[in-house]
Amino acid sequence: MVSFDQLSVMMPWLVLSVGILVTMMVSVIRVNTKRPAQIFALLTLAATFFCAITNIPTSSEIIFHGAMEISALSYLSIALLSGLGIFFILGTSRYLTKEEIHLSDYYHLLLILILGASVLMSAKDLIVMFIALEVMSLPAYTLTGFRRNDPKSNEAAIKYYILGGALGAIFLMGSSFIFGATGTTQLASIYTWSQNVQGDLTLFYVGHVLVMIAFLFKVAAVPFHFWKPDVYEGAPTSVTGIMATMITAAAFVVLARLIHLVDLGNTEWLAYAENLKRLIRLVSALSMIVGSAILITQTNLKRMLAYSSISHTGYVLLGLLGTLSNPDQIYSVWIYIFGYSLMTSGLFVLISQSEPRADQGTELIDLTGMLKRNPINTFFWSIFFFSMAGMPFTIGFFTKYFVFMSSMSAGEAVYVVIAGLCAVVSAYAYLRPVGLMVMRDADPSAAEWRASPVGHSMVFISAAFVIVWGVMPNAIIQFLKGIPLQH
Amino acid sequence: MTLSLMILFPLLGFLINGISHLIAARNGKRVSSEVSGWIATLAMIASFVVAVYFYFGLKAMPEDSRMIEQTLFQWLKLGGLSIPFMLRLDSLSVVFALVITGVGSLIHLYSIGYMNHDETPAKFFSYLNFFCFMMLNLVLGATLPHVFLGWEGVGLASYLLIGYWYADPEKVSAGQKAFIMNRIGDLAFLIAMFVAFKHFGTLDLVDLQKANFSPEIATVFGLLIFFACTGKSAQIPLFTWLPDAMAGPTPVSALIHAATMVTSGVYLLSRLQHIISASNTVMMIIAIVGAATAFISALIACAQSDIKKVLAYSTVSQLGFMILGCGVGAFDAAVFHVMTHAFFKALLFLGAGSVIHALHEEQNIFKMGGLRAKLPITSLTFIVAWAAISGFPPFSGFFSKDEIIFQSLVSDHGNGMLFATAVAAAFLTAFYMTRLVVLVFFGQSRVEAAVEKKIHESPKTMTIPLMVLAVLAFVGGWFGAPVHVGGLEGASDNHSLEIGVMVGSVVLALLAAWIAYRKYAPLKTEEKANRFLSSGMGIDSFYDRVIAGGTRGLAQGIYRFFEEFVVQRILRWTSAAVDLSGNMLKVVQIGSAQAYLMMILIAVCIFAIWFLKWGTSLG
Amino acid sequence: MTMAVEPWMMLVVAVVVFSIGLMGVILRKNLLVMLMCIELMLNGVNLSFVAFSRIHHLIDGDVTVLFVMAVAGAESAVGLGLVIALFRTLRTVDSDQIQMLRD
Amino acid sequence: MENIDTLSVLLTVPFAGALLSWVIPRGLQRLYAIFGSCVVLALTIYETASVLFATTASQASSLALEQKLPWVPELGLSLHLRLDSVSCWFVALNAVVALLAFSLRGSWYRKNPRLFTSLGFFLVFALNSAFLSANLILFYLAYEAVYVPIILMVGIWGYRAKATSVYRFFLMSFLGSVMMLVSIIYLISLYHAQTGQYSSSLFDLIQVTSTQSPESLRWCFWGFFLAFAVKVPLFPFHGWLKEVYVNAPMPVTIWLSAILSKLGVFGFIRFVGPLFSEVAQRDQGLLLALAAISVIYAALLAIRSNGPKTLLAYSSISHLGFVMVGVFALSPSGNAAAILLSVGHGLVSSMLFFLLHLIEERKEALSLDTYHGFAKLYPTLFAAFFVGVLASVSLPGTLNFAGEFLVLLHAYPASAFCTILASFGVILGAVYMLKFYQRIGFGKENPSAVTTNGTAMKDLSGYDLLILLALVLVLIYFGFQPAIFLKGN
Repeated sequence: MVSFDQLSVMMPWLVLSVGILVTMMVSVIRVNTKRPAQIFALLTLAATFFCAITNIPTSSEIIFHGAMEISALSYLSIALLSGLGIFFILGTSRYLTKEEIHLSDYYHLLLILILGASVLMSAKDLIVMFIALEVMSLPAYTLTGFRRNDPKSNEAAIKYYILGGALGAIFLMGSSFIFGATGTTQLASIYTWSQNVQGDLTLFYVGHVLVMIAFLFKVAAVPFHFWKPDVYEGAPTSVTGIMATMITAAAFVVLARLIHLVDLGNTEWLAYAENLKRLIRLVSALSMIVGSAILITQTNLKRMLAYSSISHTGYVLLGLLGTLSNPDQIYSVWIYIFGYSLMTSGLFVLISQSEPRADQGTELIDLTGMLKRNPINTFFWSIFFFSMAGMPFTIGFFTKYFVFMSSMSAGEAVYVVIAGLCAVVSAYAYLRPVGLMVMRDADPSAAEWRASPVGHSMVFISAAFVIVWGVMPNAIIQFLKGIPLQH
Repeated sequence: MTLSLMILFPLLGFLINGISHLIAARNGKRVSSEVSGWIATLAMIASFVVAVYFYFGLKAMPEDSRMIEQTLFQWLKLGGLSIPFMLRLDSLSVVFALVITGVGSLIHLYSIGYMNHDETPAKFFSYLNFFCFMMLNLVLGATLPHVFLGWEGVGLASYLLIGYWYADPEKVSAGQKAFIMNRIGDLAFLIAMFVAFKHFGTLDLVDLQKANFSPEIATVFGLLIFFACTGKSAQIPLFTWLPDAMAGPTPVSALIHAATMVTSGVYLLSRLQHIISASNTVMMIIAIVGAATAFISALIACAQSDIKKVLAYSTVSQLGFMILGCGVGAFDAAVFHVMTHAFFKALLFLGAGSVIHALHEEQNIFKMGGLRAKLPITSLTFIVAWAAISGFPPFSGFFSKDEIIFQSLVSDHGNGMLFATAVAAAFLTAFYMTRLVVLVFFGQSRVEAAVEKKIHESPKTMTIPLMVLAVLAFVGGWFGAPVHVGGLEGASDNHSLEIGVMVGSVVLALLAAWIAYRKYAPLKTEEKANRFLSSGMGIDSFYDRVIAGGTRGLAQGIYRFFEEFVVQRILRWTSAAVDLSGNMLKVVQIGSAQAYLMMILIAVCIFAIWFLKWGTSLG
Repeated sequence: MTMAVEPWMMLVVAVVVFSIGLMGVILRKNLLVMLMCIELMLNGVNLSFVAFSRIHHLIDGDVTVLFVMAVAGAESAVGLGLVIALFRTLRTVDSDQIQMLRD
Repeated sequence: MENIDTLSVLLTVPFAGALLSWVIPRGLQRLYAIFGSCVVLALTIYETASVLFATTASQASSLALEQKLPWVPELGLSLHLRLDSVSCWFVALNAVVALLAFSLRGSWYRKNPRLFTSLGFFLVFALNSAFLSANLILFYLAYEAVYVPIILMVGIWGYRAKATSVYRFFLMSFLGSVMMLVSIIYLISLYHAQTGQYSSSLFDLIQVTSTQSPESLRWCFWGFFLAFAVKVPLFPFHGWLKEVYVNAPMPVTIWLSAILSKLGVFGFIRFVGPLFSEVAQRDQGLLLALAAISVIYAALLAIRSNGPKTLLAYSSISHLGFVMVGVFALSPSGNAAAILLSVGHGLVSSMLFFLLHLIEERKEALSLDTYHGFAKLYPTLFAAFFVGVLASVSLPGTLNFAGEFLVLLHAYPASAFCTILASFGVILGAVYMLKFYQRIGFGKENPSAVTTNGTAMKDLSGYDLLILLALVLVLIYFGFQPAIFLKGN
């Protein structure tokens, strides 16, 4: 029986949902004018954001009979998502107008995506996870194909859809096996089940692995990463940014949950935990190596960032690897997700400000001679790239530091060394664009870069955060450290 | 009055002249040779006065405790090592101090006249003062590092003065050669200091005498020190720089490359005689090298046609005598010869300078002759020096050289072989010196007509030093070694033998002189010199090819086969490899969603197999 | 005499159906057929859920199936939309024709 | 303690300088930079003096000023600054070098001058924080932060092959420093395992390593080694050096050779020595051999190299080889001597590059393609130049002789062979330095130079003369009075 206090803890989600409905109606009523939808979307997100940020619960609460768990993490995540939503809408509005995808649908699809992602982050039931996953993914597929006249965009959408759909089905198959093995789909009860198990667990193992594969696919860990570069390149830049930040973040939170699905401390599971570690090690090392190796061969900014995000996935998995030994290291993962979304969002908004030549606006070459043409932008670009490379005095350093620390304290020195080597390789890739910007003089055919004042200020804000939290990360670390991984 | 004054005056002279030169040059002006020259000369004379003062001060002291010390400041102090900047004057160093300041002043005086046509006399005199400053540091320094300071300082000064006319690449490279070869010796000196500090625990010259050590260490140390000396004192194998050093102005050759710097090897050996004479190996090697050098370079001197080259090789030969003296333990005699040699060899060089000056930079002795009448003073003083170096009594050279020859026979480090070599060298000396004198001053003139008319005797500033030195070269040997500097005296009571040796050597010298006179007096044209000898036995070119060429080759080889082939290539290949791997990993990205799904499936299967086979078995 | 249908048989069928679907997605060239195959996979899943809820004598599985059907409907709707959009620009629904994005 | 704020002044002032340069008019940037670096220099001298001539007993005993502010407890990262008889010399050198580098005229004061000054002061700031830090993470942060200005400066004002050279430089250094970071993290996790909280303070971590067995720390040691060996650079890790030196603008070359290399030396003395004493002891032979080889190897390359900048670059490696010989003597006196020598090398190499820039300016003004007989045209310049050369061949009486002599003397007991091998660098050094000096200064002066002499650039300007005179006096005075550098040992 759902009681109203449970609804009251759901307040941010309710606000968001209401907002979605309103935005939809607006877009139905005033089809041909776009502004209102945008404004309503912004209002909704702002409301959600404040509703979430102002009353972050200290204790966590299971609602809907274990379907969801509302905790500081879930409030924080919805705040982060809506914040990013605002950021992207403001930052890329000029881009949307330019690309003629400044449609009402864009906005309420975005809102739905955010709703799905936020629910996903606090889902405690495999079925709820699946539904939230689809609620998040379907708008994503659609948004990817939003540049309707651009074959690339459509192709990207179809690829994303097919692979996403198939992997969704795999996830569901896995959860059905888990259901078969445990007789429940609720994470909490699976955990309690795992504390005293008997009999053959093969069915569960298979189910668990399938479930994890589905989310390893979502975070694009090698060898489940193939979709990412193509989709990133094809999708509208603003959407790419949204995928890179929101969907990745949500997927990682769920992945963390799923990896800790059972009580690995329990003697019954030690052997399984070993294999799990082996799997994560393998996947993380592969992601770092493949990601950074291909990274340096790329000439298209969006594609390059796709591979960079693959290598970053490797680092996060390194953090997760550490949590397998001592779960309290989980905050390294939170910090990484947080910092990564911060710098990536800034980068994508910057990319969206490119005024393309004929058809290719996001080639690396377009950065040539930026220092002469647009010193301010050069400054921002450099900050974000240095942060990506993990240079000190940017958030990028601390994110890397904590995942290294996490896995080092789990005794994974070798993999930390590998991570270091990959960091060097990818640092080269991030340095090259900076080099193009400062070393060469502009060739006249290079793309122009200009943005609305709002766009500029957005970039400025994220850059400021990257630096400020790079210099004094105490607040963030303290806050995220307090967030455990519930079971 | 303190010791520091002795080194202070030359330093002042150096600074004044140097700064005034720089200021003048900056404004495109020139300080006249008189002004700068007299500043420098007065500085040297003042320093000479100080030296004399302390000489009598020492004389006044009792025989065994003749030592004056002055610590100026703490220099190097770290981890058990403590090197004060201390001056120490004793019966050995005072001889050198007197020679340096005394002969030095004369040569400064001489230079005033000699350099009066030069562009930058101030620079020249500042260098000269700098040299004397460093030379005094060398002989007064109380610790090995302090001696090393002077040791390298004089090397620097000689580099600067040899390459003084640096517009001419020849002269520059001659200076460079001198500096590098000295550096080779200095390296040995450096290592010797490390050895000393490790095994003797001190670098103070007096403490070193007290230090106790094993003969092996003494051998190692002695050899290193001696190698250092071969550099500075132009002995085999490092003597080839000295003849080239004649590229410098003649006064420089007189001061640095005859009278003072080149004798510092003798100084160092007799300073460290306690350790060196403890190892017979070292003594033997020193003696042999000395004798060999004396003979070979005397031989080469017989075939030179450049007046300064003759004197240069003669210097090497005389240094050989001194080193031989050290090698047979006759340190007294060696130092004695240093002094006399300083007089007559400086005289010879200055005389040669005067001749060259008169003939407008003509140095080929076969384009001279019959100058006796035109250059009376020069020729007279030159002949005095000739007598001194050839070893005719009662000229100074006779006493010191015979002492060494005699010791090489009778001292317990000496033997017949050494004696024979030394005698032969002495014979050759008389021969080539006579040859020189005859060709320059006797016979009939072979000077070009153009120059013939303009020949004139040099100015007073140049002739006065000649005369003073002539007197010294004449009487310099009458009083024996000025002070007893230790070292063993062989069977010197065997007077009959000593007399015999003296008479024999005089007779031989006369014979050589007569032969040379008969051969060269009637000479009209240039003689066919033995190419092998006149080219310094090809040792020079040998070094150039083997050592210098070897280094260059080694450098080239390292560059080609390591720097480029390994270091740089590794870097290139690494980046290429990373790039390649990226491109190879990229090929799976073929763009078809179905293929991607297939690959995911395959990957899953591989994982599954991998875990079932190598994974920790479950449950 | 009729043979009772054991739950494990349903399970086998479920897995077979699922695999057919997966293989279809991987192998077939027509986008529309691929969409159908995804549906097939989901149906396989449904079957297995039903089977397991039968094994455990639980209702949860059957309920889940309803959710899944709903989601599948939405998903296929979106998919069709995308295919149509693609067809508008590329004039093809052959999956081999859409490989522009690569490397 | 009253010195709390005085120490952090060494960081805040350069940083303020970096920001302030954006409001200074473009034309005044050079004056501003010189003035600013003079201020930094004054502050540094004050701090150094207050360390070396400490009055209070507590400081006199330790010869150190310390200051500790919390920063990020989760990393055990605290703003732990320590100015003692080791670091003060590097900080002082940093200030002097900055003054020299800023004094040069060139394209960097014509194209984006504000950016140049700003980056320069940021570099000074980063270097100071590296030299002052007694906390490994803080050190690492500063160590990395140094790359950014260098990369940008070379990238913006560099010459021909700047791109590849700067990438190579960055990648090799970054590889090294990342390995160092991994080692640091390892140490911190050890500390965490022992005490349950995080600390990256040097002294805490020394506690940890002293309890560990050398074997377990070995790879950790090599991690640090790699970072610093690339930075110095030591023999096999020098591949990046030549290209960067040649293609960098002269101020950056000065910074690289004079002070960035010292970052490596400092790292060895301050961190590796105390943390891994036993480990280093085991491999001492190898380490000394590497140092000795880099002396000879680089000297030989310098002999064959043509082009003054290349020659000076290799000579820099060679001399740093001497420094490392002193460091790897692994004895307090060896370290002290190494510090002395690295100060000497810093001064001399920056002086030589400084002079080289002045000469090249004149060469361009005369529009000559080769150097000839410049000594005659510019007497004072070449007088200073010659003193620089003498110091560089470590003639007795110069600061470098004091350093080199003490280094070799104290390394000799550790390994006679390596020391003697290294000593051969003395000869080779003389060979290439004289060749270098003579090629530029001696020989017939170029006729065109003589004719255009009137119009061509004059001898040293008053300002340059002042700076060079100061340098010469320092080199010679401290050559006879090096005691102050060895204080505390």
